Amino acid sequence: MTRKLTNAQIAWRAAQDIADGAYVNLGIGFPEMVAKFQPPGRQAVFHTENGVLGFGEAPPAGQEDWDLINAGKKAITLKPGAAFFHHADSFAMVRGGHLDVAILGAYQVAQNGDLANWSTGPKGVPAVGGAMDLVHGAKRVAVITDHVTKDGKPKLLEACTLPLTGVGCVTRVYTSLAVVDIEGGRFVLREKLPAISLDDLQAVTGARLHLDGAVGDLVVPEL
Amino acid sequence: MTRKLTNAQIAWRAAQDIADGAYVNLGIGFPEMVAKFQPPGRQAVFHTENGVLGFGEAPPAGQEDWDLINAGKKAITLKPGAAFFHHADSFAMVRGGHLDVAILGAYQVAQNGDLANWSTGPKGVPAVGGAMDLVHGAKRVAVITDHVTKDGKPKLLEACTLPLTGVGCVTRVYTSLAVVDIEGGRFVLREKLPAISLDDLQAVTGARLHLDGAVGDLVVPEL
Amino acid sequence: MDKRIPNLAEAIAGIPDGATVMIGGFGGSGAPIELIHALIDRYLATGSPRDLTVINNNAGNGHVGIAAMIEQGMVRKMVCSFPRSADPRVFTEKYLAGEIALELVPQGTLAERIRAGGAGIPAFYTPTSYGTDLARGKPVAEFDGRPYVQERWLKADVALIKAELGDHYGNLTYRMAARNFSPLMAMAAARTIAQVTRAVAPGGIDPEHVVTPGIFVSGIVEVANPAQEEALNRADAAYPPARPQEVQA
Amino acid sequence: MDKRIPNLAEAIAGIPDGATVMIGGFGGSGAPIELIHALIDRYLATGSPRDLTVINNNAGNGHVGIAAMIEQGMVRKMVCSFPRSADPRVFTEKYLAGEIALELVPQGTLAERIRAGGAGIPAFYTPTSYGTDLARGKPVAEFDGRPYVQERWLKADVALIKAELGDHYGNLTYRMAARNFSPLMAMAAARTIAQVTRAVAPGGIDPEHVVTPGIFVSGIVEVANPAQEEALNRADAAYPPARPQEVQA
Repeated sequence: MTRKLTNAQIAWRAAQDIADGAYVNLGIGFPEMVAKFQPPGRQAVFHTENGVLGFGEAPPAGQEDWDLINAGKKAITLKPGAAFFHHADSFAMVRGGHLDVAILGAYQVAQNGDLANWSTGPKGVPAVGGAMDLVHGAKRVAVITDHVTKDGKPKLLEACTLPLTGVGCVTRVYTSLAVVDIEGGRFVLREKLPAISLDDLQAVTGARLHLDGAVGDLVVPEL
Repeated sequence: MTRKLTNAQIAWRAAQDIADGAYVNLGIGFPEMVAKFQPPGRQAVFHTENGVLGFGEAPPAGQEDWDLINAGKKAITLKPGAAFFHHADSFAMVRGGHLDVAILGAYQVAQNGDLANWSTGPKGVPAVGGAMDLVHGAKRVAVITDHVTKDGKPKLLEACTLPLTGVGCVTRVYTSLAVVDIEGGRFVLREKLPAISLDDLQAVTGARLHLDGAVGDLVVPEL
Repeated sequence: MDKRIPNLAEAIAGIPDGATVMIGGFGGSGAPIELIHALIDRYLATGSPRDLTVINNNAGNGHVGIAAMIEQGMVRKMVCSFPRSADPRVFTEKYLAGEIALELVPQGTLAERIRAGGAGIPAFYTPTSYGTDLARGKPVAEFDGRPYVQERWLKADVALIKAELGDHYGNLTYRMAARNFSPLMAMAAARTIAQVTRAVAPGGIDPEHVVTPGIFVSGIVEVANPAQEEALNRADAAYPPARPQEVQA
Repeated sequence: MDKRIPNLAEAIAGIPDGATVMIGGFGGSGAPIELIHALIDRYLATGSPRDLTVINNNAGNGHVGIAAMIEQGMVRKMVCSFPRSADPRVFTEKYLAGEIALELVPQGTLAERIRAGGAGIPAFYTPTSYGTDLARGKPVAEFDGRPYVQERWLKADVALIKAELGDHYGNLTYRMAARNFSPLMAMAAARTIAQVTRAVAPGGIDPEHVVTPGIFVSGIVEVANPAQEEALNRADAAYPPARPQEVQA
């Protein structure tokens, strides 16, 4: 398989689509990385489900205040203009459609926008957190993910086989190989790495990639 | 008809049943008078629907702050330990069952606890305010009222004829002649003015008054 | 990001004919008088916006604020719990003449429906109004043996509210009982404009004391010495004030 | 009225076997460690309370707080959104062994169900979980062409929460993100006990800054220097701490 983007590069690409002043929720783990790559001159306001709006990066080691954490339970800092609120108000922001964008990880995404990102099946202890709320609240739900699973299987599918997080909720997927929109129940290819051919990209994608005008080059800096 | 209690005396009698530390909502108008007659050594915490807990009496004339008002839009003052909150939190207190008692006025009360106190019929401009919320929220809903209407008709009835505020919600009625509980769909007479006979009281009551043990004397100070 | 709007005219620009407008306040406390009067100015100058649906606990008092909007003929429908006041003449006359519609909602249901609109809850159940005329036509369901009425969310195109402090991000605090419906309306409107008594830089409000986080606010406009509706009415004010030449004519 | 309780043992007395207990906190922030450990002390001394249903976002971390309650065998069922943590061993082992039940609830639905319990709303509709395994068996309804899941309120016999300031009337403030579920749980429990870092006289909290009004609080107990669950876990703490003689034996 061809060279692919690193997680940081995928996060960078997703960050380019976030407008100045946007209210943004980043999923736990890999998506948190998106905050680092805001384009110069743009400043999003980050929301975390546990009740903080307007937080900044992690404090230096040793200076953590464990009453000031994000949904991933990592220590954070505040920016001027931050606010605290309780969980019902926090999820009113989420579920009431007040977030401009939520960027989440994925196990699988289907061409109709279905997302599976909370459970890999019936074994082990299930845990869902705020994922099912975020997918039905934010004005735009985007996914960042490797294009394929660790063992090379497609993550972009005709239909999810894993338990769903939400139905028809994802509108854009940033992968290690491409940027794909979900429109009218179809994957529409918007950008791909210049080095990969359409056929090779289709071969590692579990559903038909449609074209709608020119496919852009997915060009990102070294990170 | 016999001598009857003044409004102040009815309010005084109702105030005697309010425990120290109780959370209390008093309806607009006549019920507001109850606050003046708390027995010595007892201090209730008064709630007003528009978002204040722990308010006190009216300020001296000329010292009103019109951002600090009660549900009747009268100027109030704060006691130490007061709190402000928005309307949804205020009605969470009401509808979530957190108030110990609500004391309301009435046009009519039925023996099954139905209350009519918001509308005298289809003419004019209807207005309901928080009455329909209060009757379904407080742990105890009591009514204070003259025993009869201005033209001498009974207000305690087998069934209300005016539009209802709530169904089966009132448990005690303090009138100008008697204290009547509502139990098992019946009026149970608890106290009456010593000067009125049972027959005379029954004659101005629109439903059967039941007895359950001795009837106390309704004795109140001159006010 | 800076949500400050330089003046009242700009703050209320763009509210279209037929809009649903939530207006904060309970009686005079929290009434955004200056925003309302700016809207009236625009209507008098341009004939727009008209046919408004206004959501407020009351239906105006005297001849200022919402009463003045109604008097000028800008309002098609009121959604409120208590359309009475010390001087409810303006609404009462139009209502009895069939010139304005009224949706009467119990006060707590009104608050909760607005919150539901802001929180993404299309419907909820409440015991309030069960068995009364105000529940007519609404679905009823039983939970744990008790009957409840189903109520729907309320949303608006615009909310006009009055706050105390507001920072550039739109974080707000309120003054005493003037808080009332405003934090809920801020959540439930597509666009929320707050007149604030003092605009402060980000950091000027302690994050612990923010009542309405900026995510719910589209713009703030500073009105340093806001009028109090109650005080205006006690002074028999009217809006727009009668002009000398009109009085003579 | 004075809601102060002199000590932790008295604060948690009277919680019966089989009770449903809401416990504030999101991870370590806001976890009322001292109240929980006092409850464990009582259980170890008396065998009660047991068979508890515990409602918390998580299912404990390490060997302190809720994890220690589970480890001691006091908990029959957890209601939570994310029963995972840095060290979820205690819950995980009991869960996989079938010794503890789990009701998994999406985080926002959990928060809203608790608020509904406090606000007298027996049921509401949300798009969250529609079409997923977690909506199985729940009523579905369509509003304005979109499908929603019906969720029921959550209530509790007792809420144990951690606050910052508390006055004699039970008015509370919180510290930063430690606020999380506590204001909601305070509303939804028949009895709410708050450990507060500082008890103040009435008037010691600005009425504008009260987050939980005292009507939702039954008692406060001052714990001046509360432990932070995260810090305890980073120090490999356990509760009860191993006693010297046990270590030797």
